[in-house]
Amino acid sequence: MSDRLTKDQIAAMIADDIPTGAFVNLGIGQPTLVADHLDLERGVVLHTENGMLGMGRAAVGDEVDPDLINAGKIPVVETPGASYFHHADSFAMMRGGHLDVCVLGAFQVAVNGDLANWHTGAPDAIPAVGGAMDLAIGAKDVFVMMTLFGKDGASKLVRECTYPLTGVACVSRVYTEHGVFEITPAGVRLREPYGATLEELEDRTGLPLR
Amino acid sequence: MSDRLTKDQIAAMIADDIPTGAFVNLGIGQPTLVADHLDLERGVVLHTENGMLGMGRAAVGDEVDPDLINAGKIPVVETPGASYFHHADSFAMMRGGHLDVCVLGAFQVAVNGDLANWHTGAPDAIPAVGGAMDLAIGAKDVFVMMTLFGKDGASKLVRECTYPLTGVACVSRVYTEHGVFEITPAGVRLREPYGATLEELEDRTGLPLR
Amino acid sequence: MTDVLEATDATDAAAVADAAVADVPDGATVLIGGFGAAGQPVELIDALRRRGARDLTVVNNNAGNGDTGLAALLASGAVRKMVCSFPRQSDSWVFDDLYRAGKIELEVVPQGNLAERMRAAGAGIGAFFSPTGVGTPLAEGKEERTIDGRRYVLELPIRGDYALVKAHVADRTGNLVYRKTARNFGPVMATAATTTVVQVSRVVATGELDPEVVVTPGIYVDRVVVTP
Amino acid sequence: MTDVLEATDATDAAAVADAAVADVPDGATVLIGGFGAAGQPVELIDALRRRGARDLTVVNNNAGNGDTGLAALLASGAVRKMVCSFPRQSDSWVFDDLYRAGKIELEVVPQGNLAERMRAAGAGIGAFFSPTGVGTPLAEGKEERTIDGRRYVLELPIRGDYALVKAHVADRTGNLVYRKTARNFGPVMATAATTTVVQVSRVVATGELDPEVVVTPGIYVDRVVVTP
Repeated sequence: MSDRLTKDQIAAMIADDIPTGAFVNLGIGQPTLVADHLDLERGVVLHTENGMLGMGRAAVGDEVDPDLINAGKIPVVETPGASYFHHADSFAMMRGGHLDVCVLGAFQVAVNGDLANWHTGAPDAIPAVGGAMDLAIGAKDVFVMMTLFGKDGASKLVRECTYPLTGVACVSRVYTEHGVFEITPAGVRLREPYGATLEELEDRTGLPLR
Repeated sequence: MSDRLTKDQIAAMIADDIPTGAFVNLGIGQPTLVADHLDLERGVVLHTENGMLGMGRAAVGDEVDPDLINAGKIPVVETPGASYFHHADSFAMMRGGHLDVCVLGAFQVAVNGDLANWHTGAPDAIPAVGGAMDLAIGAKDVFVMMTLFGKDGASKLVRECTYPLTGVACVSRVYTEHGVFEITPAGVRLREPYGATLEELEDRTGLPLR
Repeated sequence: MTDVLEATDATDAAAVADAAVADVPDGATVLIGGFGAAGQPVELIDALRRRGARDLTVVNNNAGNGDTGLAALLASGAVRKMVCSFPRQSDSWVFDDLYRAGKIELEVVPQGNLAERMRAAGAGIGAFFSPTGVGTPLAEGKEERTIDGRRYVLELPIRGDYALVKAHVADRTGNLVYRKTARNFGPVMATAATTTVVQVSRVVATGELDPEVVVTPGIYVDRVVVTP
Repeated sequence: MTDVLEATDATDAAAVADAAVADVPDGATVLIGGFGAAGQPVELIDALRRRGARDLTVVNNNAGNGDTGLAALLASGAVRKMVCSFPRQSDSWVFDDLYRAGKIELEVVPQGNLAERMRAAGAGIGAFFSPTGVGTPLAEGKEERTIDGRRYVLELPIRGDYALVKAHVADRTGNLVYRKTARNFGPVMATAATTTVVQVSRVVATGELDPEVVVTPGIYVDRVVVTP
């Protein structure tokens, strides 16, 4: 059996699954790793919610321009063919279903595709959602990149989310250290297990995985 | 008593009443005459529904550009400070109440400000509304420019419109050959009569005019 | 991904335009840009006419002028229904005759609602309350609601299977800029259709359009036809 | 009509900014542009803080960073309520402390709904059905409706008494262009407020901006503050 996947391997796997010429939004945090693995020849175009298509890599040195940042407020560069637009247009693009793929982190994903990634439900937490709910319902395919198990060992792929939802039945695939889980109407299907057998993962998640 | 006003005198009176620096939309037909009387020094900016602020006069000779037309599809010129935008933005500007004044023609105006200017109600007429309904509810002040009496002698200022409505309670003033009628919550007020006495006009319109 | 189809001469231009609309099926809803002649994608409309698809629903501000472009498409019998704000014009005889003969359906929509309903389709808005048309025959049968003391009617999105749009210059990524008031419905329609086909007079290399001035980003553009 | 207020040096810049916000009353709703620091109109925010108005409702994507700009305005006690999508950041300690002390109200709005609600205010839309937030705590208490098989919640416009926006260049008519992702909420907020105040680094003569590239037409701009 293969080893568990590293973050970079997961990111590379997501990058491989992104179609040629797709318009893609990469969420804050781990999903930004995906950018490092995208083959530029395939013409994938990155969208950033703060009003840009054709976002490039992180800016370095003299390239840094405080007026050119990504959703994580990191300075970036522009690529040829880029365009700028205002926030209502940027989220219209998202909400209108024009993005092919978005990649998000998650606290929990349910077997029906429900996503929880904005709030732990802790009573003293200051709620902050940003663009997560818009992305969750907007992109044609919502990929989640997360560890399958939390620090406490609990499965983050669940029968039903216990954390407050970000979106309902919106996730199509979950990329984890143990492989890619496809959310289908017939149930969750594990493409190929890494670092554990299908049976072990069924046991640890408590979920049937075809 | 002064004579009845000519169309040009009516247009000049409307132009006089347009505040300095106002953003104005002039409807198709007679209202376009108002443009000829606007004092350019006062910085009035003309909006055309097909996506432009800073519309200028009709184009002549080499100025004619098929890509630069007004709502009546007449070639026009642009003025310094002009801007172009798409149709959704153009009507957002209108509907959002950002225009100070629009000037429209009318079949009928009711004493409560109801406007009928798009359809005669004839059963065989092909309905066509254009931007009239958007203008009627959009501008801060809707001025109507029309003859007070139709060819059949019937008053076009009426207790209640019999033609299909364009907008409800939207007209603030009616400019006619007999003077300017102000639509107020307390009733219709004739500013100053031309070509007939107040009593004669009350008699012919069948309306109380303060 | 945007396909760029370039014509080398006028004959070729027709063939290229034909290819760009070759998959428009019978019964499609087609959004066609333009306000009168300004921004009307005549070459694409002619190609759609040659395509011979039937039972189309066409959305345009008007209903054709004279005997060319949209009027010729209507005359060909391709269109079952027009959705527009202003069909009746001095030179709309083709439409007028079809309408009076009961050969075409008409949905009249106030111009701003027409634009906003397509914008809603492109922006993923399920419906919106518009103040335009309240209390008029065009609001009959529509849900009305008073919000904050003002009356509104509920308007639904207008989606297209195809949009045919005329722009000025495209780059090879499909980014578009327009020219003066020929911009009109183009940018909105481009967002509201499953497949957007654009005719331009010039295409430039990716990177040659200033990102600050792009009006329609390439994400909305499926095919660009360059007609010299 | 747009008033253009030009500063000659840094001291004068503060005085000019002060004049531009001098009439913001207690209890006003103020839309403030920017996404993090990009597009944040710092000089106008500082002037608003010096103005000393109280009980403000402030709409911004975030809730201040560090100790300057919006964070300083919050620290001054001027703000009764924040409406934003993402208050909690690594450097939002000013807001965090006020919130935990119960000294400030918070309305969290998904970022796209925030932008669209302001767009609705500017565009005269009474309300709209958005798919964003359906089935989540942020949709609780909101009207839900299924349209064409999809679930939506009804969202209401957010109007401002004032908008404070940072743009790049203005002309003397108030037409604006922005710079890169600093554009963000500026163009939408400019349409949604009764009085829009804009800070720019440069003003040019009317006619010097290409009419094709104007992002915010002057009709939306009441005051331009030029800060060198």
